[in-house]
Amino acid sequence: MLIFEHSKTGRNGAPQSPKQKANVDDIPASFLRKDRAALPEVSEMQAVRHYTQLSQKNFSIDTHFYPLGSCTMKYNPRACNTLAMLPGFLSRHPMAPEAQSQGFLACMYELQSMLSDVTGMAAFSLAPMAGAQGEFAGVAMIEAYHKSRGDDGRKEILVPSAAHGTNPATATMCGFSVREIPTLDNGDVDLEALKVAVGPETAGLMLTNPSTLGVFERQIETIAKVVHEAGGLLYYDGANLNAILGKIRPGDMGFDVIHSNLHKTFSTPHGGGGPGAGAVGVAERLKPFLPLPVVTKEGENYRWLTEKDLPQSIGRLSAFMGNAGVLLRAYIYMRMLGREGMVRVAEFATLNANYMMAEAKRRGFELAIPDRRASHEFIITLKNEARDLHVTAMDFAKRLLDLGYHAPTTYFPLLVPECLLIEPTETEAKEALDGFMDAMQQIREEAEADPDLVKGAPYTLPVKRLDEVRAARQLDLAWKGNEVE
Amino acid sequence: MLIFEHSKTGRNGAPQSPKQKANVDDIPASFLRKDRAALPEVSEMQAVRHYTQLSQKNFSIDTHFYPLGSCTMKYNPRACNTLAMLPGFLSRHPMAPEAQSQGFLACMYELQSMLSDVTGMAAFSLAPMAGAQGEFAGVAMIEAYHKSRGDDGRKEILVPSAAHGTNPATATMCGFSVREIPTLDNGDVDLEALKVAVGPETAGLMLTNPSTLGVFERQIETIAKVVHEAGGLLYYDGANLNAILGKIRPGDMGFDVIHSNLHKTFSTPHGGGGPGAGAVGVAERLKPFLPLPVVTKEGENYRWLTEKDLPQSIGRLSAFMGNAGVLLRAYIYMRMLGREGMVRVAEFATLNANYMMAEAKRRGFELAIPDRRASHEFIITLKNEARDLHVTAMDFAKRLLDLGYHAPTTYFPLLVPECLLIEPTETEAKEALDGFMDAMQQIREEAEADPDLVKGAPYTLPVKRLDEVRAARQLDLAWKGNEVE
Amino acid sequence: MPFIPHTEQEIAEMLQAIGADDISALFEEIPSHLLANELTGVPEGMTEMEISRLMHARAAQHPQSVCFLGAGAYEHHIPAAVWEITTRGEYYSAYTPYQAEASQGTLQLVYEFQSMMTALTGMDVSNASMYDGATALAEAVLMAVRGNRKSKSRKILMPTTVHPTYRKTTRTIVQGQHIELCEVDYDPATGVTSLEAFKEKAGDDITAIVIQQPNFFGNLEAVDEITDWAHENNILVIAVANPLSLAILEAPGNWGSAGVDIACGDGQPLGAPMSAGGPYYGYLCCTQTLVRQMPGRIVGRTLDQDDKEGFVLTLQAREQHIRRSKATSNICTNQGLVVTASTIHMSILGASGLEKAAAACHANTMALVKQLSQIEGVDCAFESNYFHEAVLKINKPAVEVLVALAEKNILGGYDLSEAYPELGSAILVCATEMRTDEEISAYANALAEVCA
Amino acid sequence: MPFIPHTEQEIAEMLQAIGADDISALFEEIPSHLLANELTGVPEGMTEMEISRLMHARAAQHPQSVCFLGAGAYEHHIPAAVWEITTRGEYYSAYTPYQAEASQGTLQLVYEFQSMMTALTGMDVSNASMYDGATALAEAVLMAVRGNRKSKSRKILMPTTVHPTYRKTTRTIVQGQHIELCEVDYDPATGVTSLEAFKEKAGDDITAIVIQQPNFFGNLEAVDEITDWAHENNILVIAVANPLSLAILEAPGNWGSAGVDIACGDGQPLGAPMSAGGPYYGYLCCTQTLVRQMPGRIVGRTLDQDDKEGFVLTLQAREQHIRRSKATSNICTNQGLVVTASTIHMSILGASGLEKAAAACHANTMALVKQLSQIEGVDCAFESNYFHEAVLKINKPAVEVLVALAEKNILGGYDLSEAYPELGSAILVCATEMRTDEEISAYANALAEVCA
Ligand SMILES: Cc1ncc(COP(=O)(O)O)c(C=O)c1O
Ligand SMILES: Cc1ncc(COP(=O)(O)O)c(C=O)c1O
Repeated sequence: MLIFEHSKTGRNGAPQSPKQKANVDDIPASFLRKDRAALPEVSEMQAVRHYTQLSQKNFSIDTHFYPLGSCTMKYNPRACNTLAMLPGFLSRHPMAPEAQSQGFLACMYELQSMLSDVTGMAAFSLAPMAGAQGEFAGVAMIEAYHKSRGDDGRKEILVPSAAHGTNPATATMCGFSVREIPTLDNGDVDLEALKVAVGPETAGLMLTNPSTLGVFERQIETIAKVVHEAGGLLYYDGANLNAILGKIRPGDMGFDVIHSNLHKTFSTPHGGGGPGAGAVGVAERLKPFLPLPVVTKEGENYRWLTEKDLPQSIGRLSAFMGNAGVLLRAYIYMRMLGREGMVRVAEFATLNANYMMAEAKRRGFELAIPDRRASHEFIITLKNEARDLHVTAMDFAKRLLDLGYHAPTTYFPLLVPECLLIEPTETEAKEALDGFMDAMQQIREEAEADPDLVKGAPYTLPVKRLDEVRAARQLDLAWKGNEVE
Repeated sequence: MLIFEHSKTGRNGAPQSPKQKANVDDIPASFLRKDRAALPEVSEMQAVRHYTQLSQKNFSIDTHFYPLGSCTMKYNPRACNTLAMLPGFLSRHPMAPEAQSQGFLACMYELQSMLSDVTGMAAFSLAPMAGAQGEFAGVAMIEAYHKSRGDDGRKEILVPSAAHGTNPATATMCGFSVREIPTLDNGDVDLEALKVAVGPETAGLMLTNPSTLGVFERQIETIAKVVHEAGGLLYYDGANLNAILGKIRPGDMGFDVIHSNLHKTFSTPHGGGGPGAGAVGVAERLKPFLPLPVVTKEGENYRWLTEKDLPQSIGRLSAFMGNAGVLLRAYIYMRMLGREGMVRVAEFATLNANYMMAEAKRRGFELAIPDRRASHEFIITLKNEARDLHVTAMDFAKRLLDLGYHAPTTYFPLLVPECLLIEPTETEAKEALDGFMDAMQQIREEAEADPDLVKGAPYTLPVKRLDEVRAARQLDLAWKGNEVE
Repeated sequence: MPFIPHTEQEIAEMLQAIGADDISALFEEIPSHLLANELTGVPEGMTEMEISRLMHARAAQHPQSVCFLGAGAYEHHIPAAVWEITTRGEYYSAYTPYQAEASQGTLQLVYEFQSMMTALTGMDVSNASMYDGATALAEAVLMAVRGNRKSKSRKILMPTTVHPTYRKTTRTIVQGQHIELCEVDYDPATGVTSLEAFKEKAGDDITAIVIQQPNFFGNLEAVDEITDWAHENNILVIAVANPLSLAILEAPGNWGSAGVDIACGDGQPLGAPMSAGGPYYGYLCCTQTLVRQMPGRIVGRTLDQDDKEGFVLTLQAREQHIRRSKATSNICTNQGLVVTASTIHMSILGASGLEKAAAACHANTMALVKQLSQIEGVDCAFESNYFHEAVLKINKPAVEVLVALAEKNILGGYDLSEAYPELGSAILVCATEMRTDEEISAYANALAEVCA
Repeated sequence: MPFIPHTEQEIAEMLQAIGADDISALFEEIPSHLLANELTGVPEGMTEMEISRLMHARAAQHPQSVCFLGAGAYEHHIPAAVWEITTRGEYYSAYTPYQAEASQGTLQLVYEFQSMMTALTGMDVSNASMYDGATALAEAVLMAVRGNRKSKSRKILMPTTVHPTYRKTTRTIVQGQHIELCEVDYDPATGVTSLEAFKEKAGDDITAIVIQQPNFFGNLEAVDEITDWAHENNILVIAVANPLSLAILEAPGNWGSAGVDIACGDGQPLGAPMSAGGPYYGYLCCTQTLVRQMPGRIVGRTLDQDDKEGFVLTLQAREQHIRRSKATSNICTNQGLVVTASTIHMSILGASGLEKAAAACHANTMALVKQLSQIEGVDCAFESNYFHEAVLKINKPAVEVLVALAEKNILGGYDLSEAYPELGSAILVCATEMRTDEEISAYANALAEVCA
């Protein structure tokens, strides 16, 4: 039942607005709304009940193991939320004077420093509001860099075929054309193809390492050399630092620019779709181009850097300063982990992934890349099951839901047929990993005995399998009984 | 699965305690614990996940219509919780100096005044921590009053047969013997029987009005006269003021002492069993006996009254001052309602109850007291259904759960066979009331067509009907796998 | 209308179904001369924005002092997760779990709570909570009187080292039932109650004795020998214990050779903020023998129709709603939500976390006592082992000293002069794990100034 | 270990299953000379108690000023219920709803959000959110360029009365795609953009125009005539609107005779606290015609195998994870949780509640403007109709005035001198429904002092 269907004309959450409507007669009628907007008219309790009940229809980290590859669904410590929502932070106007914002600015400054340290970059801007915007900022800086040197012919961004969709989309948005570089079966970039591709058109290469295939790119130094020698820059898609935190630093690998999804590695919640934060870090030569604002420290005081300080900046990415509340959560999390905790994240995220991979193998599942170490994630391909039993990766995914596990990422990376990309994260206990593998095994047995059982899943959720084709063909994007009676 | 079953030796919520264990070697070993207590050893996430999942197994006001008679399950405004939990209140030590507690004391003082006003009593103490403790305080004051006058022979408390169990239990706890007064079929007290019962032994009469049968006691003035003339005092069990708020005041009816369950009428949450607050109010002559502490105002300052101020007080009822946080919630709620809101509570609670009663009648259910106005609640008796279809009130109750409604109070008051005591409260919308009555009708139809269906309910909850007899016979009150491996 | 969802049209429809002309007709059974006038003591209603402003202002009237005050309520760290989960609507806005099948969340949680409390106290059973530590002690006394069939005296020995308001509350609650509470003095040198003192007061029939460990002064009583002596004399033993101390100190279930009969105390240190005095909760545990004397709710594990495990309220025949005037107590509503918080708190900290927290409290208090007692005019009151709280004698009137400290935003401790005039000017101090070295030094500096 | 549940024994078992000697063996594919040294820029870890102390201290560094500052972020009342429900784990800690059947909570909520935004804006469709108002405008410009098939110029008219950082952000984001953003000046007397000014800049092929209503100064633009003129010239119209204002002001879908093509703005006034600048969210609505140009997530209603209603992400072929370099945008993560809050906020207030809140803001700002403009040296900058925000000229440098007010804990407004030097010393002020008469008078008194 939609909230609109609880609506009755004249109902409202009375204590939540001024008792009387103030006079707005000074505004000419031509500017005024003619009909009241058809928002729901419900009591506060009805809203509370409706949205409490709705929430229970979600899987989430707080309720389920959620091994969604590339998404780093780890525990979101509750303290991060509580402390980021202290009234002193919530009630701060974004343009409050710096003198009255030192507490907040201190957190932001230290966050920049910690990010620089864990990534090995020279400087960070916290402006980008998600990974994709971080990529945008990074690629825009690459463009600005080349332009600033009068190096105008670089029109192409190289992207490995395994890359996340945001990489090519970002390159296009920045006005580049995109050239894909193939990936080898062992997960490494096809170096020969790369060598052929680079040239005077090359603005840069966007790379994820460990790649979206869940393996560490071993030739990274050679790749860096090839790109740099061609005059291009190296972009690190740091959506997932979980497997390298404190182990190896993108700056040391030769990357010029990196974004980091704080809502993954640094455990700010995903919120059912966001908000995130895609802080962007750069090597020395790209510092002048950082997006604004950036926090600096002068003596004991913190202040924003503006256009005056960074005239070559690619500019602003938001009305104010990005997702401050998300940044605070990341800051708190990083301070709780501390330097020793950082390394542990990488170690145990990697341990969990490799353990699950070993278990998958032992239980007879086919691995996409069988002979390598997993990083924070690994891939099972169900192409045999699809071929022999006509049960697809998506069927496995849906059946997992019935068994109380959120499904891994399905059909990504696109290179691997019938794949499940599995990322357990360091915060899950061995029991959860074993339980998941038991469930996978059970599903395969079900698929052998009764494939329709698996193909019909899920059965135990609020709805059965939904018709996505219908959704796209018979578009129903807003409630049209919009006339509240 | 119990939290203990997620436990593994060595696991913990590390950031939640000091990093190192401090030295306690100064304490001789004989005082020290030999074995670590077998508490669960889980990660913070495991605890969060476990208790989040568990919570979803509850019905509650925030998720369901909960017409539990005598319990006043109304909406608990979220602001009451948020504001009562402001750090300035939470971090206040109960024995912080008065000079540093004026904000809190001001709230308590005003709460006392508002309660005095809505009940028509001369003064209030907020000390009692629930209704039953309020009753205790009231009856103890009655005893102290008689004693103070040298009137020592009053050993008996009168209680109508319809009374809530806490009334007789309280009288016993205070050292009185209990005599029951019968109730007439129309819900009124049997006045003739009362007249026979009163005498020099009578310490007082405990009365709920509207009674637990959901009707207003029309002879209240005569009753008061009878009891007072016999030298007894009149106690008002004000667990539920919802139907009389701003309409009629116990003080005006002649009551000498009253407790009010702030966790019912004043909407502090029930919390799955508490905490509550059972503030106790008195007429002038009982003021010297009020339990401590009480807040008073002197000039612009608030302070606690102590034994020195009230040497005849019945004393303390708790280590500090009662359930401060609950009292704050009630205070906030009352201020939001305001004087005009008080009356509305009574009006709409009564409207909802009478509407449901009319609907019940229309749909052919038998009412316990068919020809009276309902107050905030009313009673259906299913004795015909029990006799003809062998489907009991409890069967109806369990089946209601399947249909998404919390069951009304069953088998109370004890006078009415196969009864459901239904209290909708003012915060429920007509749709909820209609939906509930539809469900009742559906169940009766099911009972006619297939009684076993109803007798086997519930089917859709985390467990089927539980064996209470087994629970009492094979006592299992604590997890005995207590040895964490 | 605040919190009322009715539209005009619905009101009309409902009145019509009832057959009433207007809402006031629903109140026609009330004699009209009794109908109330407009309320005068209740102000006009406020919007949430307005009340929010008011409550923020009220809360801001309380200075954020550094707390060295314990005496039964302690400032401990509580993980943020605890109250975020506790205040979920499904816990917060549910009733007592009468309909078991629709309340498995609360019921299982309480069963887990009972299990944790028995683990911590070393007792066989726990109930689902009493109002607070003081009322738990009162009920423990009543239980003991019902439970000790060998004793006729209804006489209880109560050391004065038991928390003063616990003693007062117990007196208030048991006074109607002809129970004699007989106070036992402590040794002025050690601040603990000697076995001799108990023996002196004993006479020939004592129903039960109470021992608080650590006692109100923070001192450690000789619980083993006292327990054994009591049992040898058919006296039941009631322990009062800060449950956090039980992460380090011996569990009452192991005192002496047989353990105590009843253990109780206040659960506040296990996840309840100080919040001006409550809500906290009382825990109450006992031996299997006494289970039917227990007051209050008890949750049991049982099976459903499909033999699946589930949880119900059990032994309800003890309770007021069934047994009425013969019930073990009048308690009905208890402190469920705080128990919820406490259960989550204990789960997250675990025994090792509680142990670390308790040890830190003790170490901080030791550090505090060491620094303060070096001040000229400040001395330890007692020669004994203590845990996490201690008594200091001061050369100036305690009340003045505490006021002077309060002006420096230090809550310096509990003034003992009213409850224990024999101590002269003395205060009870406590430094929990929340106190830093800087705060402890700041207190020492402030006190040195005040005492100079 | 913080947030890591592994016991020693489990680690050993897991390594054995993997066939690795120790954890470091898992990193053996990393060239050893690349392995990082110990981090130096990250301090040691803190317990929750320690970080809590730190964050409380940091938050306390911000004085609680009275806020008359708006300029795109506003202090409004938010019901307590909104964030208590929003931060429930099931919303807070879920991912983007890729597995629809396990995400019906979030999906239905977003569908309801889309419905509410279309109701408020009068548009056909809404997406599930952009990062903020500024980026929503940038994406609207990109949409318009893709969507206006009749125009080849990629030229956009952008009045300078559009929020300055919205304009900057748009420039940053669209600059790579050869789009010309052409600024249109406002009338210095009225502070609004005349139709003439648009016409002057128009030339013969314009792809789209932007209009902000109320504009950055709070003034009301002649949206009807501008919209109609644009449509007559095959120009798409992009509206930027404060969504709270739409409770009172005409919906963009009804501007002129056909309504605008795209409406966007920042959702902050609908339930997001100011929180130092974010997270807020951008809303983005358009006509049915443009739906396939929409960036970002869109939720649609559909049926399951049993023909039961349910919700899914739809039209995914527009998005980066499917269409990659040909996607409508690179956006992936959006501002879901703030949308959750906003949906609950709108449900609780309803249209009438939003209307009252908006009217109160306007009335308060009028009262403020009236009082301030009576001060010697303070004058209204423009002769025009405004809504809820207004510009004042001051006889002293704005920056000094604002600093002086800040010292009295008053955030006096937004200094316009940098973005609009032509205005001289001028500030933009706003008094929301949160401001009381006393606060407004206190501001007037303070300003009178400062300007004296
Ligand atoms: C590898 C990779 N790159 C980029 C992104 C984009 O990040 P965001 O969703 O925060 O825009 C993601 C997240 O989905 C990702 O997994
Ligand atoms: C009529 C009546 N009296 C007394 C009580 C006892 O109140 P409490 O549960 O707060 O002790 C109740 C509550 O159940 C009640 O309904």
